[in-house]
Amino acid sequence: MINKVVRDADEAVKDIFDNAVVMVGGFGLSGIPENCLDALLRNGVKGLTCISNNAGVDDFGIGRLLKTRQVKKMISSYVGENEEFERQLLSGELEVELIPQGTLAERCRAGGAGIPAFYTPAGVGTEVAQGKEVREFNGKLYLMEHWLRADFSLVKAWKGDTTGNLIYRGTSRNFNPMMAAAGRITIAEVEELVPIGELDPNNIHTPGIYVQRIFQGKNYEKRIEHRTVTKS
Amino acid sequence: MINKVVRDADEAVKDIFDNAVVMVGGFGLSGIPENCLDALLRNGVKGLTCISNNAGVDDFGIGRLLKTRQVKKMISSYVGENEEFERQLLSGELEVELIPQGTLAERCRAGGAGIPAFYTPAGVGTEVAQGKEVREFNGKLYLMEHWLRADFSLVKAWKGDTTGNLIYRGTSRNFNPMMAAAGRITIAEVEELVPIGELDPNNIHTPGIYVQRIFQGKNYEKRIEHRTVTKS
Amino acid sequence: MLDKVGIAKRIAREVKDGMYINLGIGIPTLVANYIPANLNVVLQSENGLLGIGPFPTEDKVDPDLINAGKQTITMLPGSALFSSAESFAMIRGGHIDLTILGAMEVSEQGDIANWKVPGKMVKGMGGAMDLVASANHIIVAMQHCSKDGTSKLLKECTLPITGLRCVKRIVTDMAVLDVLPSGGFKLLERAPGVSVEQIKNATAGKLIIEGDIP
Amino acid sequence: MLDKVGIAKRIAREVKDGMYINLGIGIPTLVANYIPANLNVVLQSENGLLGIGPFPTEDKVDPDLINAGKQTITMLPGSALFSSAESFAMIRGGHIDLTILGAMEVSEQGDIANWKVPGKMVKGMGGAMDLVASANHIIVAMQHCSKDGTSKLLKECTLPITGLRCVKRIVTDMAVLDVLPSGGFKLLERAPGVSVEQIKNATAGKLIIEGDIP
Repeated sequence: MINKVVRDADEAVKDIFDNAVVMVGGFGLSGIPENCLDALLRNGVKGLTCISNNAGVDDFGIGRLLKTRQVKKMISSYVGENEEFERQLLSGELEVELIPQGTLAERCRAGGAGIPAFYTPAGVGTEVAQGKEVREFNGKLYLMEHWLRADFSLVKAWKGDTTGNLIYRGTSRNFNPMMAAAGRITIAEVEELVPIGELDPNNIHTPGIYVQRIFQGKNYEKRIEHRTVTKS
Repeated sequence: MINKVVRDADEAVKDIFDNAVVMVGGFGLSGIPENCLDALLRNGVKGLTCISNNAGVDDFGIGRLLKTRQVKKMISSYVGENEEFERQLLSGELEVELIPQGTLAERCRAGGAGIPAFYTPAGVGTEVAQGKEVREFNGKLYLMEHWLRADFSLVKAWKGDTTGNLIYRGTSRNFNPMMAAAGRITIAEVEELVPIGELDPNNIHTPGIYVQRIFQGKNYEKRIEHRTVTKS
Repeated sequence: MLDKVGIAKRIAREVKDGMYINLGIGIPTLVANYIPANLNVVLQSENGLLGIGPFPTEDKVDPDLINAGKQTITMLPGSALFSSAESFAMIRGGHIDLTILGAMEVSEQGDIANWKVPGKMVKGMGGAMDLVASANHIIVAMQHCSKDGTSKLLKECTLPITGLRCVKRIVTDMAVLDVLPSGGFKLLERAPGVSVEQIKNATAGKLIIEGDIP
Repeated sequence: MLDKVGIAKRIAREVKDGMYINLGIGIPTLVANYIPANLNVVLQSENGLLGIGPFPTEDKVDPDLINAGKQTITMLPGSALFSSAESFAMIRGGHIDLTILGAMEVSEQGDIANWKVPGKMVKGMGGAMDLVASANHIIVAMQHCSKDGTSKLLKECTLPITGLRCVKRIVTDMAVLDVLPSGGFKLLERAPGVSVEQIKNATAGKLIIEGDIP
């Protein structure tokens, strides 16, 4: 019987190859696949194209893979908060493609949903529109945008079951569901891996059909980028 | 303070006007807005264009609105199980536009999501493709399809709160979430209307932003089209 | 000659461990009964469920739980529920490993016609056009000939098309055949008691026979 | 002249009961503090939340609950969580009633530039291009002039554009202005202690003044 459960992150990512296109879930440092990113650091795969809304910070998230020069290209909507990133970008070591956040989310969704292209108003009249088809619908201009798909998608969920069904928590959901669907091989790391039948089918965010490998992660740091509090 | 809660179906649908475009949630007889459909029978509005995956049966669901000649046009994927429908169609009294089910679902989703058009492989080379742009992406042919939007969307959920957040149950979810988002005015009827704060934000299927009116329905019949059982 | 159950049983042998499968109405639905118990497969219902279980016992009938044929069903452990848009995202996105459906006609190019008969009331294509346009692997379950003896495996479909060049394999009451990428029906197996000659006579499209046919 | 809080307070007066609002980073975020308590409005965080509450107390800080500025937040009763695709479906679909964001430049046609300065490190547009291309009503919160005294209300933007013809209203430290559909900044209000003459001098684009300006 087919088994999606793998031992740990190292086993999960071991066949990610040099120059692979990898989607990485998360917004800022929230909902990022910490264990898988660490495992990529250990296995040393190179030349990655990372599709991820952000690029982490200098010493956490994708930022660490930038330090080790494992990333060739970033496809993101916002890449601040990262000095090494800035250095590599300015020196030309790193290729960067910036995409409006909603277009990025929808292009990933389209990849998973088998929609090769769609029209969005975001970016009309800006440099994002360069080289793209502009088309009018109902008197408004739109850009044609293509799907994004990945060789591997790395996603992080709160709970998962052994068939790959996933439930996210809070705003850590963000890009994870669309990326889970857009990866040829999707690897899900979860805080809690439960036996089949323990999750309510009505509350599943990512159906297991999109997940090829799953494991229970460990030592989640869940770093906070800006700790803002109210005096109680 | 703005209040989305209305007394009942009659109040909810009272401004649906003649010749309005109305989306109606449900698949077969499951998840259909029974109370709102009854209220439309009572208020006698005419000339409706109904966007709904199916057309009900002769004496339940949209089928009853066909009997009273309140529907001018049906936009659906499958309209069997309905003799009156067949009669009106063959006599030319009723206009029918048949759309592949996935295309129908995605066109509604696109309407809510502000995507005026997208490409799908469904229907290439068939009569569905007539008059549509055919385009090749990655060596495969696709049709361009446009969004669908409605003057009113009638959806049915299991639970809802006073801000319009909705949770569906089982396979009665079907077309309801996309239609909720694609209606200019979306009317949600729910089996149980709960105070704000009682639904888990992590399990909401339709965020309240898509719902303009909500009420607790009554006397749900939830008719079953094909009762199939296993001898225990 | 195979009866409907025989066709379903034969198709069940095509099922592999771990597959996500969409079964059409009719013979395809029967296939579920013959999938070996040691295989872990998941059945999709296009109205929003992965993990279709058997029909419910009378006391478990739930109007909020139906399949694409509007029959009452149950969910197996590990099921997931979702909207119709998500369901067809799965289908269109190529996440379904195997689609089994019926047909009125199949052409030697793999075109399929199964939704409309001119002159008859048109009920709609439902999800069929999405399924055939998107599936990785399509097996058609059907009778080799219609009731009046006309072949349903044709050079060109005569009925309105549901999808072009999509059928990969056909299991009929008489034979198992592959549609070759270059066109033509390649005979793979004969049903018990059916001769190659009978299959030849019942196949209007180009039939390719290489070597002995088991 | 208004300070940042003054600008935020003035914009808060534009908020109407029942609105769903997206607030950008900076002054726009401050607006939340001044929305009258009797109004029932819902704030959207584009990373997947409707119903942003105040910053948490120290013991309630949750790394799984942040806003688009990556700050820790809370949820109010009636909140809903969703994916980034759903979030931008809401934005693109025109479901957000009011978008408030900062700008580096606005043109008299309503073009906005707020994401990129040539020669400086480009961090990305985030959700800004989606927001400005889709919003029903956009209010820009900004200083009337940059630190060197150059007007930020121009005939044409000089910086790379974020979106065309989208800004409806501008609230600056000096004035409240509407961008007219036919082009031009129509002066609506002066900030306390600011003369029409001063606003004229600080506005490089076409300024339209009709009657007495309060």
